[in-house]
Amino acid sequence: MSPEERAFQEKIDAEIKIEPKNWMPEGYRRTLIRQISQHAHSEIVGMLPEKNWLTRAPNFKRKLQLLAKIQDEGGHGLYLYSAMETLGADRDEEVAKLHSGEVKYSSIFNYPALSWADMGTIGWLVDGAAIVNQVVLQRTSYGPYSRAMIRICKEESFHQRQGYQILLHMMQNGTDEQKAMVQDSINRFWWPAMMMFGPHDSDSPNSAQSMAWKIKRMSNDDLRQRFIDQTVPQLEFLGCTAPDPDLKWNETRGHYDFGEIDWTEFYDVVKGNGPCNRDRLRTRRKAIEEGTWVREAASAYAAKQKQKNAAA
Amino acid sequence: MSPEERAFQEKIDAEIKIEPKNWMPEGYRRTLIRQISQHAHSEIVGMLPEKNWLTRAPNFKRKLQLLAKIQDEGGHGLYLYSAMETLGADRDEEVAKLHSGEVKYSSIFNYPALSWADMGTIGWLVDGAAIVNQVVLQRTSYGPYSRAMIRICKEESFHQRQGYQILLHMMQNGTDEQKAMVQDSINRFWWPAMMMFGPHDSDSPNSAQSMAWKIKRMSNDDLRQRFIDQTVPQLEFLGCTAPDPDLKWNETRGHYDFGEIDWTEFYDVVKGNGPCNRDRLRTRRKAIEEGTWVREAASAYAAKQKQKNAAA
Amino acid sequence: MTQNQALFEYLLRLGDSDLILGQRLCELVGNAPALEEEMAIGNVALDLIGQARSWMTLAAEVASAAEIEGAGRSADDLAFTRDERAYRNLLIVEQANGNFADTMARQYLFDVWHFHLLSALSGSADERIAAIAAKGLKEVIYHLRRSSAWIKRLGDGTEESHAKMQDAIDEIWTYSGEMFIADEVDSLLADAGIGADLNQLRSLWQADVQALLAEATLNCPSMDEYMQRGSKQGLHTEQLGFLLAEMQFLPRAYPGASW
Amino acid sequence: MTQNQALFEYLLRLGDSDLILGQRLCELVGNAPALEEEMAIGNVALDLIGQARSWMTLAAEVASAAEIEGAGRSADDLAFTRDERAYRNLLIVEQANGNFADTMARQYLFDVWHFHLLSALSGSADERIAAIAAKGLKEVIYHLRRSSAWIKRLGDGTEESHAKMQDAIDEIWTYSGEMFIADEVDSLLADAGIGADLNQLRSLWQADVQALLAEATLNCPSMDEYMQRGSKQGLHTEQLGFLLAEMQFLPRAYPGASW
Repeated sequence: MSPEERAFQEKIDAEIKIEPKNWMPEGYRRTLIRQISQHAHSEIVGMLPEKNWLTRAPNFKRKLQLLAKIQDEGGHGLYLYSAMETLGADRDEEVAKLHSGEVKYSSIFNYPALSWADMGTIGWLVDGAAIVNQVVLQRTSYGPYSRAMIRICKEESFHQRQGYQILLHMMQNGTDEQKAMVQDSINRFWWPAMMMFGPHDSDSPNSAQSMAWKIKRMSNDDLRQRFIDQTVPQLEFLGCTAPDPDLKWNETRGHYDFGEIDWTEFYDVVKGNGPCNRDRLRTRRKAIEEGTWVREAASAYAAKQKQKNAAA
Repeated sequence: MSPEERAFQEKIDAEIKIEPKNWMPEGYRRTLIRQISQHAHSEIVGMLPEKNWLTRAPNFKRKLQLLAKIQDEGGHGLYLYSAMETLGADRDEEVAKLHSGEVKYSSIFNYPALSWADMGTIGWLVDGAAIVNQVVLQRTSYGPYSRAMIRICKEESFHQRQGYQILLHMMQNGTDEQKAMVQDSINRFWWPAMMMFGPHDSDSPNSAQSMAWKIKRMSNDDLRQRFIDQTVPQLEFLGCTAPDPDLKWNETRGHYDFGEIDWTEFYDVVKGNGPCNRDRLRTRRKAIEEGTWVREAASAYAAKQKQKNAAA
Repeated sequence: MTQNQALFEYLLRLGDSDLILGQRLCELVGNAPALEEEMAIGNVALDLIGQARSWMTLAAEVASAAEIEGAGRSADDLAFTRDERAYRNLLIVEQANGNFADTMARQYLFDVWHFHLLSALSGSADERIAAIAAKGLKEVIYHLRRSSAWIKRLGDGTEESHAKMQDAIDEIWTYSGEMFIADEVDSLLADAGIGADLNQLRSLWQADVQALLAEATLNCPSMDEYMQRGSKQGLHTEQLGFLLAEMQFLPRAYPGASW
Repeated sequence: MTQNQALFEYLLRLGDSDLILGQRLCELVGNAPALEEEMAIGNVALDLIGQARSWMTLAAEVASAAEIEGAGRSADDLAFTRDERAYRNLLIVEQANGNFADTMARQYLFDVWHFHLLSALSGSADERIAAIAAKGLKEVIYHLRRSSAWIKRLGDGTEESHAKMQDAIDEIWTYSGEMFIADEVDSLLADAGIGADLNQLRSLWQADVQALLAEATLNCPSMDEYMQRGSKQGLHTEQLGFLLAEMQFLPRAYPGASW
């Protein structure tokens, strides 16, 4: 280990944040760029399933809420891209990697939003799972990322409560059709939400280094368990069930036991075979491609203005 | 008058049809090409207001009826283009004139279809007015045009009855909302339908020559009167009213009197300022432009096949 | 027509235009030329739908208090169960998004009108209207600044963007005149000091638009061109029906359900 | 599951796929590359919607006679008031029209399947099904002839059309595998001689498609590629909801009204 490397690791161990101008190992930088960019892409792609119901939201309150949530996600994306740029990465280049399929985003957004109840479930389960991840990441070792997480966590908690409220309202004040809609939505999103924490620790080869660098601070399986433990009481309060016959409280462990995830599905979706992978990427690519002439015009205009100002 | 011209006029006067290979004056040919092409364009553009409700038709029966009607109109268009081509005109050239705005189509199709009741009203009033015109045109002097009219009239009468049935069903079995929808639709289409017969005879300078050539066989005002006389009893049977306070039976004339048409509106729409003129032409132009590569492919394929067959 | 009837109608017009334009902008989420633009479009949509809600809430109150047509309906009822022919939004806002120049041309011409309208209504004799207008005005100032900037960027950007922007202005222009056509409702409320004077608005709008288009190196069509109209009688273009079918789907499919 | 329950479900699947593809084709009226094509597309739509009506009418009869779920609903009720999650059409037919190559790729892959399916069902032990299938088959022979011709024309046309056609096939391919995935309903009815054997259909389909794509100078993707599925459980792509919102608007907006 070089002296620089040693000093770096000592800072990490002492819980001192690494800042953009500090020396850092190339691997640390690369890992962070990959992780933050994936996180940013996920925020951006994550707007799309919700957009799908934005134009069909059933009343003013829900429409405004949903739009505000989507806007927050866009904001998170921009904020995370900025954190990523402090590591010397270029946003356009990273977005190009997203569009070419070289870099991924959270697989959860490759599942379709098929009913209004999904707007509740996505807030409750998907944002809920994300928060469990992000709460821990508030203590991540890279300063800008850590600060982004603190800010993002606050808004995500708000979204999660809002999502839960959507479902609760339908369960408590809804018709039978609405209640069935909620249960169906939970059935569809339950397992994909569980998968959001990634493979088993034993199948997650990069995790050890990330833990040592304190980029990651808790293992996939531990995070998943935490999420399940906090989610099941909420599920019961809703009056709904999970599509998992093995789910039950384990007095000895002090945790919920749960069934095995279908890892074939997980890897299928990661590989690009989820129901919406192609749609999501096509939508993002189309937006950027069709906007080329607009961005060119903005640059040309800015150049002209600069010239005018210089001449004046 | 040249001998040819005299022989031509004698045939006309003797009610002998002019056929494609017969000699005819240039003016006769030009007038016919213009009239038949306008008629064909009207069939094609006339599909669009109905298409607007095709994807929203309320049940199987109405959806199938409406689609069949639209298909018939397309068929009429093709049939009329063929009649036009017997005069030496080229379909693509004439369609290009439509797209450039040089040649018109019936102004009625520049009014929007805003409710399902319009599918009834368009059938009843618009096709009804068209039929009054076309029944007379069955006796037009040019053979192919006359024969096209005979065929088209049959189908149009069917459409008209179908349209009337749509309205009658809504008036007799409908809710108050549906009845209001019917009356509103009639209010919107009444005057535009009256305008379908063109300006007053006194303002229709080309009519005299067309009458002599027996291309036209009844004057605009006479046709309009015939239409009103047959339509008002149907309107009363529906239990609806016309938006014309001057409409009333004139015992002396043996005809209905009716109010003065708003000719400013008529000429505005003819000039391209109707609510849908631009939309209609844009739709037609877009279809042809976006289909360029398809037509090129079809030609290329046909050429290749020809070559292969020649080689074999 | 009573003043309350006129007021109800006036509030619907305000609310409907905001809502329909907001809905059109919602369609653009995930489909803008840059993320920052997507965010900006979303913000404008959020403002407009919020304003629509305020206007329709007041409309519902007015109707119920005066026991006129529309009484007993909530803002949500007004927005999500009224038919196309009962909708009162300006024709300009229901036009499809088209390309980014089309979107911006529609937005700019509306924003200039909206700005002057809310400026006028901020001084309305009806304090409820004045309050909603004053709050909305702050938002619209930002909308207008942004759409003005894009008209200039695209108009005076590249050859391609200039051509697209000019086409967009020329295409949408025919729907601009309607913003200034006053009817009985407008006159009654303008006379009462409650509504805006549309003639005055017209002059203000014309001056602003002509100046900005000139700055953007764009040709400004004439105010005397033929202008489409009809929204005050609920006579819309064929585009609105499809928009409403989508927007109103849930309340229509589950009548009476609470969400 | 009783045989009648299976039959009801089976008929819905047949009817829904026909109806949704017919609806997609309706969208193309006024929007095809030539008038003759517009007419041809309209004719195919007319056939498909007519077949959908026959299947759903029979489904309604079966449900009412057997007093199972769905009893008392007419064919129109089934088509115009069922929700997205209750719709059983194949995912391939709900995909957007795209360009003409996309439209034709979707149509051709469906037509080949539809042809072999109706051929099989023409010999169904259920005479009602055999009759509808035999009538439909005559129409589908024409559909298939036409879409085959276009695959060849575009595949072996110009460079541009070849590239577009290949893209179209590659894009839609992932939705083709679902046509051959049998579940309990399929097995039960195939065993009873009522439904079609999907394995057999798969071989016939594969042979036809491979041969035609080769003739059209197009690359045929592998049958082993990852295939999307879900329609038999009503798990659709996000496109269907919008299509239904439009198609069902009137019956939803005016519940109980007769048209």
